[in-house]
Amino acid sequence: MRKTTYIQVINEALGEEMRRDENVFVMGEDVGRYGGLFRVTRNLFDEFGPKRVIDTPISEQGFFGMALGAASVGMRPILELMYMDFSLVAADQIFNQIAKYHYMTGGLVNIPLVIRGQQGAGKRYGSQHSQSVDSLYAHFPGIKVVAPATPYDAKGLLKSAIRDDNPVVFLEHKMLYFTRGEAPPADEEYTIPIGKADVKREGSDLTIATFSYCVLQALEAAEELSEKHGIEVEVVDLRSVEPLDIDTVLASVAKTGHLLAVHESYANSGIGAEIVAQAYEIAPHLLKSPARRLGMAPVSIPVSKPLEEEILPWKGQMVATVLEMMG
Amino acid sequence: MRKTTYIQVINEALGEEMRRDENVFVMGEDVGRYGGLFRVTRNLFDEFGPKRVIDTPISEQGFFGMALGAASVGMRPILELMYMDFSLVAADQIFNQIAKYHYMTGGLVNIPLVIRGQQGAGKRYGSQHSQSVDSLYAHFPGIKVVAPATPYDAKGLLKSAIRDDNPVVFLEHKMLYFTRGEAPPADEEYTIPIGKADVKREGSDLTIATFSYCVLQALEAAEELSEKHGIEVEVVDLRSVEPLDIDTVLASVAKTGHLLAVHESYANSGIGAEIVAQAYEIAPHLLKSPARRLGMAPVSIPVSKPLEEEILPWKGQMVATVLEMMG
Amino acid sequence: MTKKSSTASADDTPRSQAKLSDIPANGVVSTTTDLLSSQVEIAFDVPALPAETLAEMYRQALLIRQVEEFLLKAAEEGKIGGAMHTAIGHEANAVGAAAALNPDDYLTCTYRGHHHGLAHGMDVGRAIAEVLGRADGFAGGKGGSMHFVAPEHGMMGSNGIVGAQVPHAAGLALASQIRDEGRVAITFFGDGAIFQGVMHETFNMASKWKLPVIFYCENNRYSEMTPTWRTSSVGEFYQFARAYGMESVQIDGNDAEVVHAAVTQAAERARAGEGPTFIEGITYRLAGHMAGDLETYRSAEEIEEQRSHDPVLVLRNRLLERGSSEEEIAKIDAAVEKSVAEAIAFAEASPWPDPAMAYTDVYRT
Amino acid sequence: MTKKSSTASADDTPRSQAKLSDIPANGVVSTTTDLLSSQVEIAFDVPALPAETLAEMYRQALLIRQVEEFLLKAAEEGKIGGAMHTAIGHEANAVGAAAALNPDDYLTCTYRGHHHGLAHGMDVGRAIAEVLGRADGFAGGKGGSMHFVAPEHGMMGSNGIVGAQVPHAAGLALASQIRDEGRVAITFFGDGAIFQGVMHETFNMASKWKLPVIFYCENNRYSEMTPTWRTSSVGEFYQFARAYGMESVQIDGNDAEVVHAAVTQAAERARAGEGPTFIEGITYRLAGHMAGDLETYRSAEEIEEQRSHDPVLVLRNRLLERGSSEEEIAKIDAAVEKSVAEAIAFAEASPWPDPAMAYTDVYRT
Ligand SMILES: Cc1ncc(C[n+]2csc(CCOP(=O)(O)OP(=O)(O)O)c2C)c(N)n1
Ligand SMILES: Cc1ncc(C[n+]2csc(CCOP(=O)(O)OP(=O)(O)O)c2C)c(N)n1
Ligand SMILES: [Mg+2]
Ligand SMILES: [Mg+2]
Repeated sequence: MRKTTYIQVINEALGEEMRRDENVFVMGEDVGRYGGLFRVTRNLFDEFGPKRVIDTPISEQGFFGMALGAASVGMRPILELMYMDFSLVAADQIFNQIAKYHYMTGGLVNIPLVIRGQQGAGKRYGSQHSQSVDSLYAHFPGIKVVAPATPYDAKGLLKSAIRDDNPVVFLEHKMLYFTRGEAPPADEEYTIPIGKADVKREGSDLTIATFSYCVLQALEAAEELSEKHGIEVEVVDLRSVEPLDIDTVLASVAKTGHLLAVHESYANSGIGAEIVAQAYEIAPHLLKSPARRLGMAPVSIPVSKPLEEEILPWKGQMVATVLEMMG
Repeated sequence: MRKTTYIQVINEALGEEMRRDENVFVMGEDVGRYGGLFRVTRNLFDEFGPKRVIDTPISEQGFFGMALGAASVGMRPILELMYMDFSLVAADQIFNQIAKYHYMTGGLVNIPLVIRGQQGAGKRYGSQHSQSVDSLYAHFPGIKVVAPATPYDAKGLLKSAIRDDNPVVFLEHKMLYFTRGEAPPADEEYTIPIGKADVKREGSDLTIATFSYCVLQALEAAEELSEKHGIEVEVVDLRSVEPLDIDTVLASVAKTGHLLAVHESYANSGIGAEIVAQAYEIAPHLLKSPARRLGMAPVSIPVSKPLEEEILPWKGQMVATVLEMMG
Repeated sequence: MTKKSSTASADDTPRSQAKLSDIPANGVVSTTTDLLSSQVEIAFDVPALPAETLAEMYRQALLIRQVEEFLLKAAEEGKIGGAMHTAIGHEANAVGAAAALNPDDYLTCTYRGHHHGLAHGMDVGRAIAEVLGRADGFAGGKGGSMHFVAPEHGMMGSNGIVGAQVPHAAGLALASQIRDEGRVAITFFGDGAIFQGVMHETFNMASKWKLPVIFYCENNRYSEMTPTWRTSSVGEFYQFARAYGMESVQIDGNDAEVVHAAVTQAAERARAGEGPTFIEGITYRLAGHMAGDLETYRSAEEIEEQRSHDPVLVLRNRLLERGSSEEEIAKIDAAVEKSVAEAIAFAEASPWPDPAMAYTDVYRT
Repeated sequence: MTKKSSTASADDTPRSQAKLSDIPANGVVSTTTDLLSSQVEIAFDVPALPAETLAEMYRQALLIRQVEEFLLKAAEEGKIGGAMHTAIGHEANAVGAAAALNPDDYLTCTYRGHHHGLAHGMDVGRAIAEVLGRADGFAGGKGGSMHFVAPEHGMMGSNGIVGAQVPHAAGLALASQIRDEGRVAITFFGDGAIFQGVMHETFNMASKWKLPVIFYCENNRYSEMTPTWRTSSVGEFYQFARAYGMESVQIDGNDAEVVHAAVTQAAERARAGEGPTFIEGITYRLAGHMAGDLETYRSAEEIEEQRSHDPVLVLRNRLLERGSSEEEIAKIDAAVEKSVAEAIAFAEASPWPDPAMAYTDVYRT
């Protein structure tokens, strides 16, 4: 094992998969010669050339639609969005086309592609560059939604996403790019199956089910709750929200009796509400207190530091909610 | 009072509001000379002319963006989408622009416009012409979401939507267009406030909270449950889902002790899950059985009759779920 | 400073598009004296096709016509739900193009796509079964009329969202280019689709990257119930397409032989690495926009005038001109009638799908 | 049939766009011998502006420059989060246009929009406070750098989504047309925005309906870190715009007097009911795409060459040529410096907003 960054392993996974399978190619704005606004695709152009690392114009509908076409005959496009908010520009191609193609064709066509890019708040990018789109993607059937929190998970899951025969959205997070973590050496092959949660911290008192950057915040919240309040939180990292590993969540709740689901996408009609609803559908008897969810407040994400901090469902809000639930 | 159709009162409300306020105008495909694919805008072109009833090209992003511009200086555009599924084509303008403009500008600009059109399944239009988008719109803050079930409510709420200083999506339903109901005479002025639910059937045993065409299905389910099983369902017609009148829902649950939320948009991360989550947040003690939700199964809506019928969260599914909950 | 008011959509003068009757009916491609632009160069020759090819195109066109007439009637009798758009009047665009392409070339098209599916070799019985929502439909009843698809024939899908299928074809062409396969992709769209944003995006990328794709506009002059000129700033679409540096021609889309010639040359250019071609086929739908359309927006005379350019008739007359006998044609007619009847019988005998099938095919597993 | 492979984005030849140095520096508008098209007609005359107008444009340009330099430094010191795009080098496009329009005309623009806001009369202190996220920002810190807005000056918003603001301006023009007010709307966008679908949709409707709107492309030859020619099938954008039947010109966007003349004439056409005009202002950003940009994608020589066309210098030299003295200019310089310093002091003294304000302004009540 070595210590490496989130951004580094994504770059490695892309390169390794492109070497492994010549159907894999990358499209996006500035991804080629420049190597990506966040440098995630750096060096790929030099190694794989303009046929497989394609600089597109600012035409998200168009190149997303092209990716569908190429994927329908077995290519494996990887689409970069600079900011996941721009999913809305390509929303018809994503949700009316890519997500539905397999179903509409009665299974005759499948669309193996990956949409990837960073999302999330915390860096004062404001309303149109800070949204988390996990709940949006999870609402529509047909696209898998993966959002790893650590370099180790990111690399293993991105490889699985690229090899999956279905469309997968792979959600990175602004705040994760330069975080570091352990991972096997660069060329040591491993994958992580999509749809399996991972318990990132064991605890006996309450379950926090979350994913992406909120996992790191939940771990900090858990430390504080343990130190200051003697509450031991179990942090379940969902890693993907579609498919949703509700079994692992409920196994944890069987132990703790309390459930808090957390995500950075808008709370309203979001993944957290879904987890709460499923918990009551499947295993209501496990819950010793009402299951709760935390998400982004229903406001369009302000720029100013104190305003943005106010609404983030991060450590502070998690600690306060857990204390409410346990008090 | 007179008996009239859903489609008729919408047409009347448009005409009356255009007469009342010269800032109101209509844009959409085929809405002008032809009078709309579903004839909802018939006769408006003759009365108000091409300046106020505008036939657009098939350019949803463009004319939605234009509507924002016009609304930002006090015009009140009403945009018709032939099928609400096409919201996805204009999604950036709807969710990144129209929904956020008031917030992003710190309240300096407001966008008084109405997006209207029909949605829903039940007529075998398949994956791209049958989706319900209420949960999608409700997920993003900044747009009110109205979905009336009766002609009376439709007319009163459409007028309120047009007079609202915020963007409102007004969701009609394919199956409702030719339904009939009581309404005051054509020119008798009335409005219904957005954000107030209405109890459409009283009952002591279980609360169904729903809206749009599912209200009619819930009323039928309630009759069957009453006749065959002696279960008295209270049907709360939400009428709008943003703002959501959770107080009226919970007042009903205070009486019945059981809650089932139903909608035709996809169940996953949908309005139903939201209602369940809010019920447990606000008044968990009221619930004698676990709150449940029913929505469209996570599949992309097939064309074939038996396949479509299988997945619709209509009377059959409601009856079965209520029996499960009460059994 | 002067101020003069003008009015949104008040412009009531048709400022464009070519009438079919302006296009010399045969042999000469392109284009028309229209109200804006003047005579345009003749873009290419139309070689006379071998008799068998003509006969086969006629057979296909007639078959498509009869299938569509059956489906239209079935829809009007309430046997088909949803939106059912027939291609009655559009047949030549499909059969001419299909005959000009290789079996492994790719195709995408719109909800008005039965003709393309059938011309590209889809099984007729399974196609009808799909529209009827039966278990033997090619998609088991999940897709229906708006979602024809047959990957084994390179037919990668028709689409319910105006314009959405156009980048799909460019993507198929991109796959061919990356793999260096020499396959061409063709995509069909309507005149009403021209001002969808995604068209613009796709035209640019296809032209810039010299993708082997053919953009085929079936210009029937209407976008649902609105004449396209009412919402278009552009006189002739084929001229607009040239702004992207694409080769572009306007042709008689009701003449399958002309269509064949245009698509052949576009495919040759594509395979030679010369990039996309835009083809504007002037055509006309002889039935409503969809089943149930009362057609209040156009006159009976207009439709009647267009019947003289009926693409099935054009092919039939061409066969006669080139020496086929009435008997030979009658044989084709009989064979078509028989195969359509068999296909309908197959489809109507097909069972309804098992409701449990509603839950499959969300993901490939 | 021949087959020749070509490659996506393999085309490595800049096939367009005008270099600023090709545009005669003064007095003559448009255009350039470029690699594709040949010399283009001179579209209009550029009358010499009164000395006061020139001086005022210079004052504004200098003020914008100094505000931007302060903000860039603040961002690089970590005092500003998010994306902070300065308009250093783009000033003439803003001040020339603002001077040509009426106070009640409308404007929308991109995230690179500080210059437009300031040229249209926004309070400098509140603008800086907004970028710093302070309570006295015009939007209380909710909008920040990418969302400048000032309805009282007709400045209806800058936007973080490429292309999104363009239909907004067309809608403002539509409102003016419906109300018969004679107001004009101008919208600014970059060269990278041309191939967003919404541009195409808007160009068509604006041209068809003769909306009083001006489409102003600030062509700085880069789309973030990629030269635009690499992803464009079009040689000259102003020529492409003509495909929609719009009037269109290419101008020296670094010469405020030229910009003024072009916008004046476009506004006259718009008010006269003659519809939209497309203006392509050739310009250059003298700083990075955004704060933190290391600018590895262009050479120091390229930037250096462009400094000789610095729009602030161009205006300064113009003043001197037309008889202003160094002392007069120094006075302006001093006044600008003072007012910028005051604005910065005001902004930096402004408190942080109350966190509770995060929850307001979702709906107007
Ligand atoms: C994005 C979108 N907007 C609107 C529609 C509704 N609609 C279906 S067909 C059609 C007209 C299309 O006209 P054209 O492209 O000329 O094709 P034609 O039907 O004439 O073959 C419209 C507006 C749609 N399916 N998709
Ligand atoms: C829809 C969308 N896609 C991508 C981006 C990211 N992005 C921001 S600016 C930019 C380049 C725009 O270039 P141009 O239009 O030339 O304007 P300039 O920045 O040069 O002024 C890109 C790709 C965005 N903001 N919106
Ligand atoms: Mg048409
Ligand atoms: Mg640029």
